[in-house]
Amino acid sequence: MSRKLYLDNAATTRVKKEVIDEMRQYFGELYGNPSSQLYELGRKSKEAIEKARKTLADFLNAEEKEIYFTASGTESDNWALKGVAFANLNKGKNHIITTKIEHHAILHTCEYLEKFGIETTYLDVDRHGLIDLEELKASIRPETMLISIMFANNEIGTIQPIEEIGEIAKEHGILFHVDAVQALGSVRIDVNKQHIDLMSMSAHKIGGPKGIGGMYIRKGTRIDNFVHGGGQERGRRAGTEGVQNIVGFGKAVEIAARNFDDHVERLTVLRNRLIEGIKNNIPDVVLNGHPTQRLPNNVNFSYKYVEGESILLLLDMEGISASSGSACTSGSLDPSHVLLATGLDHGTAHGSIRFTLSEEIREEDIDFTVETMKKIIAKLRAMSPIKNDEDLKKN
Amino acid sequence: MSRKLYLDNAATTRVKKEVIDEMRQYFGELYGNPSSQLYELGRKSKEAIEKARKTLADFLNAEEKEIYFTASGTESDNWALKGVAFANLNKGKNHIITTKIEHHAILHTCEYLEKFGIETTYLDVDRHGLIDLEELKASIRPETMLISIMFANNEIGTIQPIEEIGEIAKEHGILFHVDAVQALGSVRIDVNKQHIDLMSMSAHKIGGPKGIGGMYIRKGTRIDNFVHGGGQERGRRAGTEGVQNIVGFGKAVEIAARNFDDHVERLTVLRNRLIEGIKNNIPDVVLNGHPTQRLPNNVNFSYKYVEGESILLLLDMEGISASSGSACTSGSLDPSHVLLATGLDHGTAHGSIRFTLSEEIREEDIDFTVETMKKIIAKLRAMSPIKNDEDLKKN
Amino acid sequence: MYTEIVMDHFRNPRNAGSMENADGIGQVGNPKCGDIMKIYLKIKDDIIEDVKFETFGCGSAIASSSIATELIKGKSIHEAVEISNKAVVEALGGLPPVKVHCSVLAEQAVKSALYDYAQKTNKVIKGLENYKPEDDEIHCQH
Amino acid sequence: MYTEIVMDHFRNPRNAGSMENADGIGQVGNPKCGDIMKIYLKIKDDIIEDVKFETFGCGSAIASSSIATELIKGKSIHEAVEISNKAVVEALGGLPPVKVHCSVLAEQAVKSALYDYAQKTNKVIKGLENYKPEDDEIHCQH
Ligand SMILES: Cc1ncc(COP(=O)(O)O)c(C=O)c1O
Ligand SMILES: Cc1ncc(COP(=O)(O)O)c(C=O)c1O
Repeated sequence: MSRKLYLDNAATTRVKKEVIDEMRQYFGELYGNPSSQLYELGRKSKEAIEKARKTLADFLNAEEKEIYFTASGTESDNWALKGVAFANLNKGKNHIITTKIEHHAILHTCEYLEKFGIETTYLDVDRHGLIDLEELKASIRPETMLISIMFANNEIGTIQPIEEIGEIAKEHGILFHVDAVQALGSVRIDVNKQHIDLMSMSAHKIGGPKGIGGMYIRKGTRIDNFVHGGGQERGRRAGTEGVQNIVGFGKAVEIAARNFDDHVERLTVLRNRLIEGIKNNIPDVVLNGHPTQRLPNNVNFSYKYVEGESILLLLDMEGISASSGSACTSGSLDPSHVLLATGLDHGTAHGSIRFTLSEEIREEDIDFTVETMKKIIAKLRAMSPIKNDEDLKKN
Repeated sequence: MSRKLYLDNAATTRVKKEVIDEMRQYFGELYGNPSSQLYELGRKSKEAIEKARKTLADFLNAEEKEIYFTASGTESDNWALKGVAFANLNKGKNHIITTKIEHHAILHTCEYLEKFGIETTYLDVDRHGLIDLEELKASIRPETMLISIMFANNEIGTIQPIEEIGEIAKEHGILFHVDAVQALGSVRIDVNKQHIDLMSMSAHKIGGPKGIGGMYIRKGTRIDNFVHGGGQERGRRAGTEGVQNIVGFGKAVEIAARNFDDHVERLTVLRNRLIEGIKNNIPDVVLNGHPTQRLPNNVNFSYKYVEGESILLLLDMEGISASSGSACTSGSLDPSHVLLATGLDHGTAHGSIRFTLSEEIREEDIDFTVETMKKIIAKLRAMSPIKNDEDLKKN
Repeated sequence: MYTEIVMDHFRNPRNAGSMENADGIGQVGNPKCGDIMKIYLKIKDDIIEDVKFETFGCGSAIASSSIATELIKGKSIHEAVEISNKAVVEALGGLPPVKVHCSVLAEQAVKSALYDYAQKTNKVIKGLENYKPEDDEIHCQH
Repeated sequence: MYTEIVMDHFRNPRNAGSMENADGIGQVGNPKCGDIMKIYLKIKDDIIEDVKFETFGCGSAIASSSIATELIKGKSIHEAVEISNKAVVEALGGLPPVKVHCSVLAEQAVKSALYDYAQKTNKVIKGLENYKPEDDEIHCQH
């Protein structure tokens, strides 16, 4: 247990050194309020924000004035759904289409919106986590105002056919929101090519600081503000800006843009090595998510006859950090709603572990992980009363 | 222009060195997601958040579970108003009482809530910015669900009789929200003694980082969530926590608690010196706000016959940063709604400058500021076409 | 999150495994809930001479099973039936609130094994007269 | 926020002050809006020999007044009346969008002073035939 292996990069990532360096002065000398345009200290802060905004806009093929900063991917998701829903209040448009495998930031917001008369259709996904475009088309109603579908899933890594979905939304004149929190930096995003009207992002998933999110809003989109108050973000999102965090977000995106191809290639190789390693060394495992249309850093398996938390605890003892289900719900007793939506039975879903890699990981780390998992699963299975799929399916 | 004098501490403050030091490791080594409780890195982040929460709770005489972290004072204000309003939707309670001098985070939120059938009464204030308790009582209706009144005003520094207001709210069974963004650290706050049910705070006003806010919610208060999603903040405020920012907020409050009496005393002396200096050296000035019931660091004067932005620009050239009206609306052409509410005519309101002091300020800085203002006002008045109060009142 | 005792029992579970020719076997929980406990008892002269467990479940489920087997080993069946989930929690030095159900499961697994023994041997164990294994199924708290 | 030229004219305004026995005086704006400009003209043989301004207003209002006086000084009244707010903005190297109204005010202050001169001297200045000082009051953009 010499080296610590952090394999939970979908939960959050280490803040990159370059990012911290860039942020530093905005804690120290350059602490001005960006709303204070009449003295230099304020103007410097404002310039820093605008620089970050441009970095994001360029990366997404968007315009600067279409980029807004929020406090988290969660806030962006809330803004997209509530902002569009409330802008359409009492206008005969009260229907949202989303999927069963969205993040809770989407699902719980949709549930909440029921009290305002908003109805939501939750699309099914197949075994690999993909939605069915025909089902999407069939679920569109005259009242549909918004389609909200995640670019890539945080648990199983499945990447949806966003461009095709965007075309369907566009044809029907329906706004299209994409939760790209996990996709940013790992999948090519072009808001125009992909017909995206609204998009959520989060800095801490790509080596940026925690507590800062991003939102793309296509110009001309009818959407209410979510946080009301001062004139920040061109009057669209109030609250004194976390300047240092925005600077960090900008830097993280700059790095992501610079390293994009390399990053994807390197991680895909590691990911495939881990998938093969587990498949070949541990019996009775099920790969969750799509075999190829998946995030380059996501490996999610179910290990039959054992339970996930025990695996995680044993991994932790070996210095490996991973996750069962999504970070936000660990500590919950429910099996992941995503895994259940792909058709896993509860018992199998309970025994699922997600490894999400980063550029810090080397090939020998992958092999160590496989070896460790092999031992852990064997140990736990030896004391499991479940021995086969029949046992697993009881109840 | 050797030394820079930052006298805009109501807009934002320099992040204290101790605060930066405390935050550092949560960027670097301790980057875990606090929701990841099954490995140490995650638990460390969680512990750090809970430590900060306890610091805030102790300082306010609240319980830890009554403290929540948000992204800004603005978000807290939004949460309080929208959360209570939406929790009462279609329940016959649709009335809010607030004042004409609240921050835009309150005023614009109330305006927005009109579309949901919420009505707001905006209380007047007197020349010194104080509300009238009788007017408050008279404006209470059977439908009133919330009284939202700021502890201290950000522009003119006036401190309201919060305890008395709290008593009135309590007697009538109405929730009481206090925007304490400017009061925190400068006025004694005891949520129980002052009968406060909900309270907004912001770290960057007291030497903490930008982009992190606080919210007190008395246990048992019926309020909807504002940001929906994961289970953070005991399921009340979703979104991955800005751990480093929360840690910084906690530290800033710890320092504020430790230095409270000293801080208030030191700043009050400086404040009074600046007020006297301006009064005695510059003719035709009007002190805005209350002569004694005011924040220990706030000095706001109107300088007749001249306009505020020109003053600020000339101050900036002398190395002094100050503000005309509130930071959030500088850049706007409107005279401050707060100054107009105290009965100033538009022309005089246009010529108002707010100095807000910090502990970095020394007596000679105060004297330098007075001297500088004397020269600036004389220069601008020499080229002003307005020579007397009659000119000022035209139109 | 877990106490040192919980972690110790999780890391080095006592009496883990199955048992041939057990005198009583009890199983509670189900995979849907994410917890199954199976207890095997070897009983002689009403004394629990040996005990084994198999558990599918989280860390605290395994630790609860492990400590429960220690609590009853060498005890008479009359003493064993008195072991409550509280005793399990205490012996573990505490459990997080969301994990207390694991201790309940452990208590029930023991009772279920004792019941099985009582059924097979036609004995009456005080405290188990009205015990019905089905009642025992705690519902998933989902 | 402001160009160097704006800041220079704000810092060191040209032709600031009032004038005795002016041949034309124009004042536009009002304190409510936060901008008042007053222009004094000394005119001989239709040439603007001297000009002064007094301004209550923001930095760009002062700079606009200052540069406007420079633009018209030494020019004939017929040339001066052609000076548009665009010319003022250009001469200043640009103004932020929210401040463009200051340049409009400067144009109008000049026109108003020329109008005053025309009225007093019974002259007709091309471009001012239909000028009415009241029309000139731009409404506060609040
Ligand atoms: C009284 C008051 N309320 C709310 C706010 C908003 O807080 P924040 O800057 O954290 O958004 C401010 C600060 O601008 C304020 O002074
Ligand atoms: C797909 C997805 N959406 C939204 C979020 C929420 O973003 P944040 O952690 O910034 O609140 C996450 C991360 O937890 C995510 O993975």
